[in-house]
Amino acid sequence: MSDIKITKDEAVFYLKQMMQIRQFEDKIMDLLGQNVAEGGSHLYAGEEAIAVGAMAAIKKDDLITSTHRGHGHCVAKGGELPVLMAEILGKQTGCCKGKGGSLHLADVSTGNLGANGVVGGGFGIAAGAGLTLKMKKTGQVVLCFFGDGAINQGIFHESANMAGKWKLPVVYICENNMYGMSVSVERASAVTDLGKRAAAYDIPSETVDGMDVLAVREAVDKWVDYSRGGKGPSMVVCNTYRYYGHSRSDPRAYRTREEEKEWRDRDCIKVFGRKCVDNKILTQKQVDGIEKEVAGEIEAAVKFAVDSPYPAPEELFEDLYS
Amino acid sequence: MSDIKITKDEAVFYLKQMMQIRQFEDKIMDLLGQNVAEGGSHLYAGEEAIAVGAMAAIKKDDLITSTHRGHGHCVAKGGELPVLMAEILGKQTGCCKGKGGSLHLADVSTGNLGANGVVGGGFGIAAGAGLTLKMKKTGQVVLCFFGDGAINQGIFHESANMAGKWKLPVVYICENNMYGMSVSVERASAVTDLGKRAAAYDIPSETVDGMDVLAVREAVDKWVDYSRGGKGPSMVVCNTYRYYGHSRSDPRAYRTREEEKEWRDRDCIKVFGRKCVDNKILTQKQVDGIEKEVAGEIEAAVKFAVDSPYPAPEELFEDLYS
Amino acid sequence: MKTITYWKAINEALDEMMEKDPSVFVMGEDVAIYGGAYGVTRGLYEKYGEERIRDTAISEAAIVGAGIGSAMTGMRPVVEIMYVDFMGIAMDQLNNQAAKVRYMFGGKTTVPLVIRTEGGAGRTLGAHHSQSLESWFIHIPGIKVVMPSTPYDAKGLLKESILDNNPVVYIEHKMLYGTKGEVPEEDYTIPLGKADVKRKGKDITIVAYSRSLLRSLDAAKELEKEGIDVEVVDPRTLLPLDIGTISDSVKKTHRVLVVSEDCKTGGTGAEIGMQIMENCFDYLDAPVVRLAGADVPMPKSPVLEKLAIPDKDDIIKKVKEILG
Amino acid sequence: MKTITYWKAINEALDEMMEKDPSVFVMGEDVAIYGGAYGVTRGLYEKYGEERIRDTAISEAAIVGAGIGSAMTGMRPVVEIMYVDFMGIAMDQLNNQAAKVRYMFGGKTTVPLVIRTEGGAGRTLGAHHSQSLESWFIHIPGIKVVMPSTPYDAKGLLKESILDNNPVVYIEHKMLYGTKGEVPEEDYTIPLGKADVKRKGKDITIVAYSRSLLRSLDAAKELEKEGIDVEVVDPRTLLPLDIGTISDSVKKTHRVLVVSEDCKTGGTGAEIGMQIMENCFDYLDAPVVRLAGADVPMPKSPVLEKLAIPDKDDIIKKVKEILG
Ligand SMILES: Cc1ncc(C[n+]2csc(CCOP(=O)(O)OP(=O)(O)O)c2C)c(N)n1
Ligand SMILES: Cc1ncc(C[n+]2csc(CCOP(=O)(O)OP(=O)(O)O)c2C)c(N)n1
Ligand SMILES: [Mg+2]
Ligand SMILES: [Mg+2]
Repeated sequence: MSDIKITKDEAVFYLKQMMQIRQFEDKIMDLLGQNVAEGGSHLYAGEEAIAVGAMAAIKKDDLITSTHRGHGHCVAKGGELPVLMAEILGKQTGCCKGKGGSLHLADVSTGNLGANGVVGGGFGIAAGAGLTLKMKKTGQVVLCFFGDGAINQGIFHESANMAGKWKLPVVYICENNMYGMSVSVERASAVTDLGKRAAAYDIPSETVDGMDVLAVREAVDKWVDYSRGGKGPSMVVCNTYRYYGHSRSDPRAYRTREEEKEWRDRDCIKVFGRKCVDNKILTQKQVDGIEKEVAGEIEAAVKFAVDSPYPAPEELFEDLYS
Repeated sequence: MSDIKITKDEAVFYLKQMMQIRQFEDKIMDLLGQNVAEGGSHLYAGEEAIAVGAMAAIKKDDLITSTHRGHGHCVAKGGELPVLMAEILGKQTGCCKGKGGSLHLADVSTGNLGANGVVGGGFGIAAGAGLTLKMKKTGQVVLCFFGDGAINQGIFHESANMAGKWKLPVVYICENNMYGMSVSVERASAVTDLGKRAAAYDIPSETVDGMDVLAVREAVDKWVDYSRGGKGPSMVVCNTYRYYGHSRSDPRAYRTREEEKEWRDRDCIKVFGRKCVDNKILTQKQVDGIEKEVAGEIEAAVKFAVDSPYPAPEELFEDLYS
Repeated sequence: MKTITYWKAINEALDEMMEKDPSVFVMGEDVAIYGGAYGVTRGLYEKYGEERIRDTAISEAAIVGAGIGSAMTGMRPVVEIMYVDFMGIAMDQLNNQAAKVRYMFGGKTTVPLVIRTEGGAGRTLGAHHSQSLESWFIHIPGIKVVMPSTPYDAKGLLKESILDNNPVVYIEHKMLYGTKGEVPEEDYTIPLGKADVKRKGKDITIVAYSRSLLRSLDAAKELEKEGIDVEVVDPRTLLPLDIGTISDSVKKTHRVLVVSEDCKTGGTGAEIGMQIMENCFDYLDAPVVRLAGADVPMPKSPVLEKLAIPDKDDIIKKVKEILG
Repeated sequence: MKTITYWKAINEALDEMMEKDPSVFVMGEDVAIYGGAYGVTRGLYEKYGEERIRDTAISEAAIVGAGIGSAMTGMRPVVEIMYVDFMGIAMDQLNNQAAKVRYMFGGKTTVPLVIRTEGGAGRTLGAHHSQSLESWFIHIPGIKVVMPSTPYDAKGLLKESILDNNPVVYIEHKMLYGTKGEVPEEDYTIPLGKADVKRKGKDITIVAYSRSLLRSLDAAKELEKEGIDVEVVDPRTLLPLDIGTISDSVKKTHRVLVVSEDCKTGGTGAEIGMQIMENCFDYLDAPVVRLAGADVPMPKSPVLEKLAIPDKDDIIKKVKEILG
């Protein structure tokens, strides 16, 4: 049994958020199957510990940039389940008024500068946000989430160099789920230790178990401190796994069922829940209770979303210019 | 006195090529002043040892990609002075029929895949050429020339990763003249040791004195061997200096006259000539003789260029599609 | 003749060309085991192996850049950019390198490169996965731009694109992959730069390509019932544009509607419309009308997405308006 | 009124806006000590220091990308892309991020970003330093596109661009920096999206912007001697386009020539011409004619470069052709 030292409130908060994300994603998978949700969705299931652990390490007014796999970031950054779910369905009540959808799910009012349908699309924005924070000396930081695949985009290089040179308060959170769609890190990248990429810009980095919410929280906390303190950007590589295929029809021929099972055995929610019980922070009953509570929240979110109206025709031309 | 061990033929060849480039560039500066040449020109004067040393290390059928500062590469790769000069003046007899000019000076028939008006424009092409050589197993290599400024372009990152992952026979030659236009390496780059950038793609690198033609030749020779042998890309960083300003009107406010003098004192032609004499490979008279011979060649090249006709109007629409 | 899908037609074109010519190879994201995001390269990895069906990192600029370099040195790469929406990342490679190297270097090099990509709306994927950016490309001299609407055209034009010694941007439509059509059993190609009159008619000409072509044919069918006889011309290649065939049609019908899915302002409808005016002004009984996408990023919401692109009903309505 | 150069007018606009608003800052390659490749930011580094006049690495995508991020979070960046030719490198940032984030996120963010860049031919710099790519930009809903032709417009429009809460691509012309014109001593701005009738006339309308505007005015002066009275309209802002002012002119003159320097196919002349047809078809006594750049990469050779873009004589000739 491994010891963990957190309060009950923390335990409940992390567990609940991870469960919210997991059930949100599982539900979307259902809704896609039922054709209630349309279009694609890149689901975060399996990676919950990263969003939850990382957000636990920052303040409410800190900023993030998210990705195409951004539902988890939205929830952990304080988005509300009903408006997020409504957005997924393209409804008027969604956080983007139905214009964003799954690929662009982000409630900017929560300090989320955007999910991005473009892999690597957040790098430039994160550097620019960091520049604002630095120039205005606000003491905030930006967490820049991105995947192992995204690191191969040119804009990573340009932005990391800019952040490194100008010592911008950006903490890069690499969600290394071992694949960019079907292509493994080994096949996509000349180096598999992605921290080596950061070194090219004098950016310190650390690799952590991305299935462990507390390990993520601890590492991000440390590097947020560093970057908030003016020492420049930093990077945390979180090793993780996405449970679902890239799309609903993906037969996942590029990975084995054994590999999938190994990772699922280390499931972030299951393991963290067990630890909480083992350490007597929560009872199994409490854990189960949270799960049930979340199920209710998700049902309510779906109901809200389904019952919400679609945008009115005239909204097509709204929100373009300010 | 430092010992050098080369044949007389080699000495003459290197000295002559460096002098050809130097005088070519000095002449263009004159022609720009006299408005005989129009438009801008990024002159290679000061950096001759790199092109000459690097080309000495490869075979005739090896390939290169060049830059916006590419005149030296053209000469060293076997371009003919008259057609190069004619191209600078936009004449029909130029190696690009007057369509390229200084910024795009390249005779593709010499294995030069192109100068590039876009800083970093050669990276992708070099990777692709390397891919051909690897797929066709030709045993050739590509030298990819680029500047300290160009390394900050996203396409460097993408291409280097591709070359690193696929073990393409590309030798990256970084001409580190300490500035990209007015911005020093210190101010542009989060790391000043540019070899660190290569490490991010598992590409070995070496830094050499780019004012020393034999040092460049030796290092490039070693890494060409490595890359030709199938071990993948490599990088040679050549420290050097550009003598002229970025443009004719550039007051060079970003660097000191002392710094300029220090580098000019280490002039690649002067120092190499002296070494050849000291080592009794050439006499001073022979050195002077080569210089004079080159002066004649340059005069002849200018005469050829000036006397050549401009392209005919109908050529505007030629050479676009194949 | 056999009946196959649009994706299969493209797949066959790749397969046949790769079989014939060892210098043809495919490179892009998830083209190998995965078979491409829309499954177009399915089976090719198994047949040709990883040397010739190359999965790359997520590096669109380098994918196109390396395509150019390999094309300049003797290969015939077919690179895939998963969504045309990402072409912005490779725009400098396309515009400044692929399109210009031949001309800049006095005709001393060639770039037999095909960039296969896929665009268009219809899957409610939102602003980053639904664009139609062909009008950027037709403004780049030195390249060719192909947008097939049927399996027959898709196959014949792709083979010709691979045979062409110039860079070709070949744009598929995500909503067409499952559509079916007749394709000859035997080897054939279709020349680039030749429009195809997909339906003969005498009252009005519709110029449309890609998915809009199918919608225009549907509209024509309905209009026929009301006694309106529509001619439908599919340019197939947008650059070079076969304005001759289009003009011949307009000179006969005297009225024309240009339909496309791209954002209207600065879109292909402007160029096609302008060329029609330049060539047929005295034959026009009404102004050239264009029906195109709304000038907004594509919204996710299914209801807004539907509004944002012209469909059959919009086409029918416009035709009636033009005919007064 | 004072008489200053085009570059100085731009410089003053930056200076005044930076003085007024601490959130305005400049970022780009060689904008600080060097003062910009064409000297436009001269003196600002000395006055505002390196925090607000930021030299960057050669990283066009990150320059625009960081501009977007800083604009979304409360700054008003003016980023410089040295040549519009390099905008391809930042095209994804412009198209997918700058232009779309506001709409995609339901209006919850704004991007008060100005991208200053410079284009056009005339210095025999060849294909990578002579382009006019504005027609790519007018096809991007969510941004505005400004191309001033005079010092007065340059200053007033840049100030307005900086005040605007949307991304603005502001394109200078390299051959105009040294041209002079009157500029008010006092504070002023010019609204975006308003065309300016630069010369009144009744026989024909020329629509032209940037350097072509000056050439059109020169042509008009010469044509006047031959009794041809030309009206010259400068859209100044290409997106949104003030088609109202243009139409008013065309409805009066019944004939129109659109002049621009960009490659003809898919160029701005197509969009402007098409909008004229859509708005004035019944008033047109002749087809809209466009005079634009040749559809080739810009050749280096001075003789070919001159041929590739429309000059005064070409304009005069075309006007006479149209007037028959
Ligand atoms: C610029 C761009 N290229 C390709 C894609 C298609 N695509 C969507 S997700 C994805 C994989 C991304 O991999 P990674 O960054 O590791 O994130 P993950 O999906 O594994 O979370 C790809 C290639 C895209 N959306 N954007
Ligand atoms: C993409 C691009 N950005 C900017 C420029 C303008 N420019 C021309 S040369 C130069 C500096 C290049 O620096 P470096 O790579 O170090 O080469 P050097 O000129 O020092 O040889 C710049 C910024 C350009 N030509 N292309
Ligand atoms: Mg991944
Ligand atoms: Mg340099």
